[in-house]
Amino acid sequence: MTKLTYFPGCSAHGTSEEFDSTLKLVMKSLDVEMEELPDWNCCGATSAHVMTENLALALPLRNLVLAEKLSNKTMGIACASCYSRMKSTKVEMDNHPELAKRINSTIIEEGEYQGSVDVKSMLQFFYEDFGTEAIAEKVTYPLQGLKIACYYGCLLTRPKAITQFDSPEYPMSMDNIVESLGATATPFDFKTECCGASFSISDTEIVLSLSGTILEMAKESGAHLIAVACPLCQSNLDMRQPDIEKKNGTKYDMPVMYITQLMALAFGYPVQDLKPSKHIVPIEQALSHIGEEIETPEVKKKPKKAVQAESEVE
Amino acid sequence: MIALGQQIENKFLVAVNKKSSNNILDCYQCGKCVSTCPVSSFMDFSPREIMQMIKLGLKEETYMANSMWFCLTCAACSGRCPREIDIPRVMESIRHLAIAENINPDDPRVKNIRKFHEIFLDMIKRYGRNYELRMMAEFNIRTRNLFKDIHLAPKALLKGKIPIGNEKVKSAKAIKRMFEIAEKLEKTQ
Amino acid sequence: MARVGVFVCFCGANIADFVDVPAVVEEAKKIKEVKYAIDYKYMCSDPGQGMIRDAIVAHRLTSIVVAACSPRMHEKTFRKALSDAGMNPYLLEVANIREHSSWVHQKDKKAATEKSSDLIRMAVAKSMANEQLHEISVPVTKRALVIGGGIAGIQAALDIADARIPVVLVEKSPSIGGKMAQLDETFPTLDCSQCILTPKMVDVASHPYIELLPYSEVLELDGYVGNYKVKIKRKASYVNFDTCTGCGACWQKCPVKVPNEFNMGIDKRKAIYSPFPQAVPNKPVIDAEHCTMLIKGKCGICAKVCEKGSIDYTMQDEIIEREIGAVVVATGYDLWDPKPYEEYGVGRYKDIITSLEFERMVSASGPTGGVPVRPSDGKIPKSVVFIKCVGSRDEAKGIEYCSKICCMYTAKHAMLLHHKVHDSHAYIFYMDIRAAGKGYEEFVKRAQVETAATYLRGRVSKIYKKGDKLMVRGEDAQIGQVVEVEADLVVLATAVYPYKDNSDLARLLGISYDKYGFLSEAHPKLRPVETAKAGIFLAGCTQAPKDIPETVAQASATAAKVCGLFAGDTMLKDPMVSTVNTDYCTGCQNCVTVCPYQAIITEEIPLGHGSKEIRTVAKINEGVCQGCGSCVAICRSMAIDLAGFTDMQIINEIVSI
Amino acid sequence: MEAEVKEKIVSIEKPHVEAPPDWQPVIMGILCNWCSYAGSDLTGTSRLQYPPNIRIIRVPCSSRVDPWFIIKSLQTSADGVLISGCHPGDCHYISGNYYARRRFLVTKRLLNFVGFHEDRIQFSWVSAAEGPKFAKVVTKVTEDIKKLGPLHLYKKENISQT
Repeated sequence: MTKLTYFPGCSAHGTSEEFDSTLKLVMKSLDVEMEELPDWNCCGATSAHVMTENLALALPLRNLVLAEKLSNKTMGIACASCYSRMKSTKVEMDNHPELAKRINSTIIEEGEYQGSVDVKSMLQFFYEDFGTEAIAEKVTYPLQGLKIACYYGCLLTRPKAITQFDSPEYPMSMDNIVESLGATATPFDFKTECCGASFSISDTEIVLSLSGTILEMAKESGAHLIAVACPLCQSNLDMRQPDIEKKNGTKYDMPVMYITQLMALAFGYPVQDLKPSKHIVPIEQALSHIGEEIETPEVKKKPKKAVQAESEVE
Repeated sequence: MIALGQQIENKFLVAVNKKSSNNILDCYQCGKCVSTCPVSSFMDFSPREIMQMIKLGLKEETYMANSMWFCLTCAACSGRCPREIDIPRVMESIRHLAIAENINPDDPRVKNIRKFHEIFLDMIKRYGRNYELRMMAEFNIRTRNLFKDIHLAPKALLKGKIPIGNEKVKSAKAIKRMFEIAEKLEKTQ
Repeated sequence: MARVGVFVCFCGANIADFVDVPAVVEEAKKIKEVKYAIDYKYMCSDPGQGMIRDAIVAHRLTSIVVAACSPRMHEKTFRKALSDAGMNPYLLEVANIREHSSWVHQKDKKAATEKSSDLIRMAVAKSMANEQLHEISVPVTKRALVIGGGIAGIQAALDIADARIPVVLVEKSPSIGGKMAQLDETFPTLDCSQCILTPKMVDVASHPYIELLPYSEVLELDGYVGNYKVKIKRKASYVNFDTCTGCGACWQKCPVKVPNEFNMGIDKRKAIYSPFPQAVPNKPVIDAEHCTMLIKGKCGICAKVCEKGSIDYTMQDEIIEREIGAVVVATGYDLWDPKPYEEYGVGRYKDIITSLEFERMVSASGPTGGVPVRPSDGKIPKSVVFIKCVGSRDEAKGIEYCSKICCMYTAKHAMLLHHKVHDSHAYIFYMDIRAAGKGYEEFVKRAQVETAATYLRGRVSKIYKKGDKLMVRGEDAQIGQVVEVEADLVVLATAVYPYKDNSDLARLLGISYDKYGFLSEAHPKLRPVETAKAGIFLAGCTQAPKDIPETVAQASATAAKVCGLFAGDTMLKDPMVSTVNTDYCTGCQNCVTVCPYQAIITEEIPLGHGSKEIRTVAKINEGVCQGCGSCVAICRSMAIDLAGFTDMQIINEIVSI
Repeated sequence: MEAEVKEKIVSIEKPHVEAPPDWQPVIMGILCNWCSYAGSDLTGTSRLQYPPNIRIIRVPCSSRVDPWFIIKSLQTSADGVLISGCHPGDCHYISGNYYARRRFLVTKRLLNFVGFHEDRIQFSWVSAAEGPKFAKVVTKVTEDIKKLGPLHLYKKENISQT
């Protein structure tokens, strides 16, 4: 059994409750014990680093220091923003001892930062610590027929120097996981475009415009639904969808589901466990595609020899 | 017209370079950041123009632009910049410099954005965590726009999207102290 | 007994005005070894030199000190005067009392006079340790090796061979021609590339002084300037070139299809193939990686249809050796692989192609019959986006430098597109238009006006697919707006980059290369075609990105260098080289490490006189040594010394003041 | 003990003999032929003036400079030594000046360790085009050495006395 420190983030106890609950189901199937970080605090995203330099590092640092007190090597983070703040702080602390000392002085009572705990997003944890084959083994209800546009957002793979995970321009980790669940990942060019993030509240116009393009391109790619791994992306794409539709004068009907919801479904949990009622855009219609025949009967020929892969004999 | 040549030393450039650990002089104005940036069309000056303004030493003009307040830190630009400038970091630096000098752009939207962040930080200071409903409500009250997103509220509430209850970090005191020390640090830097 | 003559020059007023020359002469006379000292108005003039010549004879002088201008100025002149008087020219020392004294201490005649005397004293002291030296004569093998059969190698080979110097031209692919053979038309005149190149290719094949070795690679280079020995691998072609007539029956009947490298993989060639119709030599080779006969032993059709019986499946690689005196490296360039540009969808979208692919498509002899088509559906594109600086000038994803030719060929591409598809439109994303060259700016202007191509100043940030179109997004910095072009085809002007094995070749030849793999010239301005290793020269893009005129000019320059090197039967070399005293040498080989020219090797000598045991000592190849003296200073046992600048000479100078 | 050693070391720099009022230092300049020597020639051609204390020795490359030359100079004739070569990357002999630089640093540290002031031994890069720079370098070195005074103790004739 793998053990993992779990950092849910503020939204897991709020807007993204279904992320949190399905994550727990998936982890159970994967035989991972999640230990929630005791007394965690908000990572400060995005306001802390917008407004101040020190708090932007101090808030995540407190969580990192708390995590070091547990015996687990890795801290898995559900929210992409939290992940980004936490990982950047870790990189800054590891590389700038002078700065580390200064920031550490804000949380003397919690203790000194050691740098002993690794920080991973849940997507990264699934992909690196399990891999698509291990995930495929757990699948009891293949999502065959379901076409999914995988949307990563900004922070899961960017900046490359911080995340050190997948491609910042055209990542494939979630696509590969989705395929291992039996579904089809659609070629989606806007998988790392920004959804508008924290402007959700302060400047809704921007969110409507940016998220609108993403929905449009996902539709264009032929997807039945969008898979995400970030609560803010989910809420911008799902909750704001009616507004976007109104603004653009089109109907997208594009449910936005967490990757963990899809995994839970494929692992055999009933639809009810995904908390479908939480979705503004209903998911049932999209899920009804499961079981459909794949339209493109492109049989993949496995080349017997490298020679024939390149050349052909008349 | 912008008058140049009166001041040889570009202190603004030096300050931004130091604060951001970047060299703005690396920028050769290719504009890749501009077409990458999801919000450049909302900005007074595009990231490319901001770089040139820093090069020209136009401090006031840069501070008065809304550009750095609209930066989402999505890091798409820095991933594509051929001269490897960490543009979000530069934006962040000029934002922090502007905050330190207490210069605010006139754009009302920036005022909203700033208010949002202040409320957010305030909430963390008080509870250690963020509560979205309270957050939205307070934002609407403080921006005197009580009915913004009100059409979403019943639906979202009904669907349990926005929780009402509060939970507090147990050692909220620690957070408060952190804020205080951090503020002091900010002043001494 | 040493007898030194000192000759002090007035240099008109240049020295005499600021240095008390007669006093200096008097001071010189006080030096014990100085047997003769005199001054004169212009030492370098004919009478001045005559004075030196006469004094040598009259006073039986054993070494000469001339106190005048810098030795960099007239050392050679005075050395010749010594020779003319029958004295070894290296017994001369020059005291630089003009540049180092009279000209720089014009306000203090006393100090300048004292300093001049000191400088003469130093020169006299040094000359006491001077030895007779003789220019080193190195025999020369008058045959040149040219590596690479592109336009650079072709031009160099032809120019050298026209001077009746034998040339060995080695080309790794089955035909010469290189990148230029793949081009359609050339800027700035729109000459047909094939039309101007193929006559030269034919000349190479028929030239009596050129030995053409296609399908071959250089394996090893030994020796030094004028006396190199090269090992060349002739790859098995499985076709007897002597009997093959190039009729083509074999490749018409061959059943195996392979992506055609010459056409950038746009169409297929056979497993037995000649790369293109105008190939030189026009003989096919069998691609052993794909031929089913060679892999599985089944087929053999080509052998059956060959009337001449030229097919030989048992042929093996052959290694041949040639003795040569000089090498011209002309290995050309490759296109940089744009894969890191993930934001452009490189590799995901078929309709994004490189400039060379576009070039093949618009070529009249190309795989699409001279019309550009979309690789995805074969349709003729109407809206074509050209993106410049893909990889170039991009430290983050590509390389720092400018590839130099892309601005020009992109303008050319806009014209070619306009000529081939009349109702098309070109959109060109650029950062700067670099059109420095004869007729280049005029050509760009012509392209802009004639084709009405839309030039957009900005780097493209993203390409995505919408329907069957590619959406190309970038900023037009001139209006400060983000623009999005709906494109049928996108052409990337990818950077000029060295072949990935260029650095291996450099190591094999013992020459240096930069961080990209471009080979390094000896001096960026004054020795742009030489390498630091004597007798090895560079032509074309192997050294840096270049266009055709520049490449040809550089190739001809290497030919001039080679001809100069081969002008006599032997080469004369400065005698200022290092020598090893094997009695002192401990064989530590520190000198081997520091020598920048690999001039030092080791040899094994008997431990003692007549001893059977051996020890290792350093051995300097005086043909290669350039006389820098690094080895002298590093030698712990003081076993090495540098003629002309021996330890003794320098120490004498130091202690003389 | 340590203080004693230190005292002894420092004493090398202490003028044991009062410098006469008209004292002028001697500086040994060892210049590479291709850059610095050519640069010093250019100083002359440009008629740029510098103090007459330097005595220039020409070597093919700064890598030819044996530490022995530096020590011998200080031991016999010179109060200071200036070594000058091509700029990094511009060496006529590809990489000689890099060896020179490394060797020079070690020599300098050694001499510094035994008590010589670090300004006695100086290194510079002067290209063939840098006539003005050469004048500047020589002027600076001369001023530095003048400040330090004559180097007496280490001179052969004085060694027996101490």
